[in-house]
Amino acid sequence: MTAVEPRPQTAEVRASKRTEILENRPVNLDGFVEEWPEKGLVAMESDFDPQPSIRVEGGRIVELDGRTREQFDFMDTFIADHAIDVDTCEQAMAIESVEIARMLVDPRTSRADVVALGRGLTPAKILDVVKLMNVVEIMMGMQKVRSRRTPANQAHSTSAKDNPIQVAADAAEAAVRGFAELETTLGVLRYAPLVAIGLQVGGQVGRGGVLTQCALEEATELDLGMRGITAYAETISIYGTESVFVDGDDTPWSKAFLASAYASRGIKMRFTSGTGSEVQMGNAEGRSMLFLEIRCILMAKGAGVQGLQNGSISCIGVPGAVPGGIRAVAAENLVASWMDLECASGNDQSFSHSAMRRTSRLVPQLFSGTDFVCSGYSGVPNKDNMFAGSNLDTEDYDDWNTIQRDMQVDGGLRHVREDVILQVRNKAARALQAVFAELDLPAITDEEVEAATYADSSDDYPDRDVLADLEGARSVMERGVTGLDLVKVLERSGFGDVAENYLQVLRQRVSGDLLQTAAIFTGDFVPLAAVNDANDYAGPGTGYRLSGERWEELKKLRHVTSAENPEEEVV
Amino acid sequence: MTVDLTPADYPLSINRPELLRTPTGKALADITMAAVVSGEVTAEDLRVTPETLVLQGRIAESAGRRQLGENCRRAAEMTAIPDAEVLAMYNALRPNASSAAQLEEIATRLEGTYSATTCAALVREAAEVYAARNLLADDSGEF
Amino acid sequence: MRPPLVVGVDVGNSTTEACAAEVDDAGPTRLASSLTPTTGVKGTPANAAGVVTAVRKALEAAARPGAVVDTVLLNEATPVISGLAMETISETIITESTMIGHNPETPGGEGLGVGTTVALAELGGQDGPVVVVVGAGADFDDVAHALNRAVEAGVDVVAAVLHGDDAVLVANRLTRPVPVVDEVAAVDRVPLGMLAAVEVAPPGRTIRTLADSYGLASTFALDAEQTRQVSPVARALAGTRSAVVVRTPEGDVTDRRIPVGSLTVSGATRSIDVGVDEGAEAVMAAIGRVAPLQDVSGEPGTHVGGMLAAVRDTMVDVTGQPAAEIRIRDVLAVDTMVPVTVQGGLAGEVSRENAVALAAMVRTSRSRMQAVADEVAAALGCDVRIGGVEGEVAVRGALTTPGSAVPVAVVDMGGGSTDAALLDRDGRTVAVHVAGAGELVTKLIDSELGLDDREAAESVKRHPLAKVESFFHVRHEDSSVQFFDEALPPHVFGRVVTVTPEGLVPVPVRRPVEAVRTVRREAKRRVFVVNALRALAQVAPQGSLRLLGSVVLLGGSALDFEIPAMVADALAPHGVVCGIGNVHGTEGPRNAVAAGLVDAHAAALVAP
Amino acid sequence: MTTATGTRTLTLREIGPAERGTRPEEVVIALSPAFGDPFTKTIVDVPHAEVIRQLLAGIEEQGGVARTIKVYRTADLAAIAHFGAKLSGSGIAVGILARGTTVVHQRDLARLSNLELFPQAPLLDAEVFRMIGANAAQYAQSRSPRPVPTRNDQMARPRWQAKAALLHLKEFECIDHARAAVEVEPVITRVD
Repeated sequence: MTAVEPRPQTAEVRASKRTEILENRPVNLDGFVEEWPEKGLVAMESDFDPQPSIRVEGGRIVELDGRTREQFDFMDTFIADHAIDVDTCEQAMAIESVEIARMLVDPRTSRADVVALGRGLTPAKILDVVKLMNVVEIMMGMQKVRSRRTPANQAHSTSAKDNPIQVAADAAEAAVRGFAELETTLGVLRYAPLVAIGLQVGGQVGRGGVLTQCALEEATELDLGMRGITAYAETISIYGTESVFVDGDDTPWSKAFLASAYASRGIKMRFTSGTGSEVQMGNAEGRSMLFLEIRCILMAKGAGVQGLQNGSISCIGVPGAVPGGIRAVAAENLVASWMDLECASGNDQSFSHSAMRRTSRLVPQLFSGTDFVCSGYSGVPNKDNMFAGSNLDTEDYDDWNTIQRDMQVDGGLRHVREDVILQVRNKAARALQAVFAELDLPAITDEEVEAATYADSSDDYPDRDVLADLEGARSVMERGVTGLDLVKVLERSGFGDVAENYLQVLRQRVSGDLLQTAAIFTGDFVPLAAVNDANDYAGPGTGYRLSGERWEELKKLRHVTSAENPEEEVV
Repeated sequence: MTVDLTPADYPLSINRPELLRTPTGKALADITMAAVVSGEVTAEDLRVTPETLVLQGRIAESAGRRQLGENCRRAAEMTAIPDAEVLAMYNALRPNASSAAQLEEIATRLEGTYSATTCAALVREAAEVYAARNLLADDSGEF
Repeated sequence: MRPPLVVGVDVGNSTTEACAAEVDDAGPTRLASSLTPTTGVKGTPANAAGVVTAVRKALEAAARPGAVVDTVLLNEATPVISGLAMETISETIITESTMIGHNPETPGGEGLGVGTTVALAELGGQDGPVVVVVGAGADFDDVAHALNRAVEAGVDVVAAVLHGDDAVLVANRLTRPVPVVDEVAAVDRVPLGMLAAVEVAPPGRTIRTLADSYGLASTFALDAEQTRQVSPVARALAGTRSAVVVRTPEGDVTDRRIPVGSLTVSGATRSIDVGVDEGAEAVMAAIGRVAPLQDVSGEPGTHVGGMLAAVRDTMVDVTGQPAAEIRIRDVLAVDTMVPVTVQGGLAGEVSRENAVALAAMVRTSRSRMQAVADEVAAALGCDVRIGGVEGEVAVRGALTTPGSAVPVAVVDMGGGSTDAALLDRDGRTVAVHVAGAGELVTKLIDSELGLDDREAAESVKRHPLAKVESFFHVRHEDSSVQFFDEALPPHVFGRVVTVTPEGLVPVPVRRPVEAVRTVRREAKRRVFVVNALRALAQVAPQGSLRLLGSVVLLGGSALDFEIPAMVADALAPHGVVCGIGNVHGTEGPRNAVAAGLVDAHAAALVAP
Repeated sequence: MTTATGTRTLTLREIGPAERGTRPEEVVIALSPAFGDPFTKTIVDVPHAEVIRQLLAGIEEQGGVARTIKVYRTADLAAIAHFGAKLSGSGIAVGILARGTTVVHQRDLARLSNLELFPQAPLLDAEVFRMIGANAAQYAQSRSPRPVPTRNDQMARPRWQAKAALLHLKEFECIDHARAAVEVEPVITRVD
């Protein structure tokens, strides 16, 4: 019994041939359900969401969205005390929702103005505003309020066999294709140190300055970060109701403390949340998915974390199944950006059997641009994706590049010639081979390097001696191997350029520059954040425009007939 | 030392490197491959200092990001706390994990041992909310 | 000015060891040692990278990183390549669906039922006893219901054979209990209308009637000739808890030897052909008869031929030497048993078949250490010298073990080969390499336990066993019980595990700890103990172990938790003192060759 | 594997309060509030009667004994199963939600841990329930079963995630804080 099995035909009644064809379309393998607003199984338009309200007494918010302070649950308390600007909230709340919605869309209202106004709004008010916006207006808003001017993208680089060589080679390819961040996770958690090293080394081969992450439980994730083996963290989940938050064994205060802990070690970090998680866990407390997600966004803002990964994430099947659900998902990205947070905007989980639906789900983020359009895009075939599959994978690279070219939008990727890809994959594998040799880790054979150069999936690699690898992984942790050790090892084994790239990333710890909102590294190691690259969209002809060298780069595809000599293709 | 910082000072690594020091007092420019190879630069150097975190906090505030600024201040206070203790404190802040007295003990230690007053305030605030929301440590019932 | 810095380096099959020392007239002052994986096949230019790493690490350990090295001393590493193969030499074949002797975990009912086979759908109206045959897809409630109805209607149902895993369920629901055998995968090939017998023994017991030739004879009313013919059936069923035997006109079970090819073992004066299917003992005896062995070849076109050809090909690739010049210098054959699916069986029956495992070892006349030396010299910018023969140097290193004295023999048990050397009172040394070591042990454990998982086998080889009896305690293989304060991880609950530094690792077997332990120790005994004795006998004066004096164990296997004791126990009756090396009193069984090279170098400086 | 030919219905006849068992080899099957009543089948339409019948058959086939309880105060699978494990004479319980999600638990484990978890209800059919029952019985007898092979389907999310949430909500509606857990006798009746 699998989801790819066609639905059982309800027999007897004769169906037309057309119905048969339609019945067999992939979209009919997706699940759809009716709304149930009383229980929160509704995207964003529910009679059971509260009405906006605010009251300030003695410099303190004493009423929020219809509840008085003694009725507050801990989300209300945290949001009232940390997220909302007490001085401006009454004034902001007094503005008509439709007026605010128009300000979000209207290019003549500056980003700074709508962001400032947003600081004084309650969750219900924010919901009231975005409910007035259709999907195109949401995209208009997103184009203006996303925090970084230059859009970017993130990739998953994982292996069904936790093979560090595969992770390194795919990380190198992903980096050279343009991803600014690379994320990995494990099947066997004890493999983490080796896979995280593979990701970092491969990433720095592909393009210097790529930031890497390894999703694990808090202690190990923080440990790898503190050693400088990874560069940022993202899988710090928050939820929109108190009961689900507690089920997840956290509170806004514990997460706020954790946010400061990461910053204290100079490590970039963002939270993760998304529509549907609360209703999925059965405790939506009768609120719509988007209302609860707005509470998460304000909680994140209140905690002072620089950014948020949202866009339903692992619960995408829930908003995806209800009417208007994907509009709500676009709206949650908008609100995260409007609240002045870095937004890593989802598109990161298997979403639909239908290629058309997969694409349309992506359009709002790709066309308006976000800080990370996908969080992430599977830089490995989906069967190797240890985050349970993404909305896009390696098979979609050429489609993605073509859509960028068709629509003249920048989704952060580019077409790269085969020889370049083979070269970086091979170099990544060789660099990791050298690192393993120097660190006395189980050897990487030349056969594995060769496999990594030409492979697609984990099936294409020789099997590793898992026991020996795990033993090696343990010794990496026990010996206290740090990022700096890896830099030294790369330097002396003939990968000086990779070592230099890696050192540049570690050097940024000292400056703390990557702690600012939406910070990434350019290829020249210039930190690019919503401070020095603040979004300045103010209508047609302004903001980020795909032009010049970058546009020339995106005009290239695998097969483009040369105008000069139509018998040849452009290389 | 008070420095007035604006978004124009960002990135500090490029625009104001003279303000940055490693925990052992080296300048950013001292972190070179040669220094790494010779062992002059150690892992200890590749950490952020409380002073730098305060500077980044000021930049965040100058860009209108009050809460990010506060987070940087809490982080500056936390640089002094060893890794294991940071994790232990985080675990203690989980729901139903600590009694009011235990949380107060943490707050006192933050204040006393680490001069982390902002962090202490966050823990005290949590203790108050946990008490009101019945999230202090106790035994959960049967079904 | 500091005295010259010298680094001795030993390139081994799996590890490269280095020993850094300052050498002056007063002799060597050892500074530090290091260990790193060997790069490439031993004795080939690819070793250079590992040598350089080992030197660098030794200097780092000596707190003199980047110091100028005067001389690197390399051992004359003879490339020893080993190959492994295992061939099943017996098989059980069932023709015309006579027998199902498999061991479903949970048969139903008890006793013996003899009757004519009838399909479930045809049940009803039969005279005489019937054995009901139930195909795939039948539900246990439905089957029991149908059998009960048939019995009510007067049919004499005496047994049932099922496709699904439902025997207990069906048996529990019968108004008149009969033996039921289940999980017969090819139940549709059970011939109908034939006389059949079904036997199920009580839990913990094995069948008596069908596993006995005369029992079969009385069941099926066979004459003496027929009884002789069915004796393989009885043999095949011995030890099972349940069985079905159907008597068909042409049915037969045979038990035959598989021709897997023969080996031609050649000594200096003569060659002998020996069939591998004759077993390990015959092979080893043949090798003994032609000693000293000069080459071995396999019969072309056979399994054995293929295996030896593969070993030779690898050597050709590595050394660039023509295939004709490569000689197989030793073979170790070991008898083993492997679980094999019975051909023609109806229920995926498995029988434990005889097999022979072979380890072969190749040496070349041509070492390429000079190429390694040249590369190392270029990389480090220093003088590189190729020193004495491994065995000799190893003995010198071993002699630094406190308490050891000449004459002394060393045994180094590695992954592919077992090496021995002897230093006698006259200062002469003799060294040998014999085929078979750690890899073969892993292979034996893997196949005998039916793991089909090299990593699991490796873990069984390297670590002691235990049974996880609850979330809070385990019983180790020595019967000691260990308690834990925190609950053990769920995936080890109730399992046989290996106790590794990483924690407890489940072993995918359903056998008790004792059985797994026996397999492990037997495998080690048949390879390490046998080879230690075999190799020592070759270096011992007049081939007599008694004249050896003391034996020092070196190398990674000397660090194993039980091998040293097993070897020592085996040597004790010969009056030999055997212990684990402790090179220079600090290095344990490691670094003997590297340290020995330095010592030899220093001695040479003083001597002239 | 056998498949039932007829249609069967499940009635859970209440015997009395759920109490701690004493038989050292017993397996407790702990059912969620909506199991059997008001719901009658899993997310992929496996009848609850068949789920119970196969679990019991798996236990019986391995020579085990089973006791069934129904929990009303929580619809949290880990809590249901862990509660069942504490009442089980052997310490082993199988917890199951109306939509089919199943876990094998042991009383000494932390609530959120487990022996075997089958989180993807859409992939559980009669055959898997039989194997789960058989394994639970073996754990109860201190034997070492091979874990039931877990199935995985990345595309289960788009097809089933929302329906699972809906069924979960419906199950939550059936929580009755006033009602203590009871021991039940599963009565399976063939209706054709």
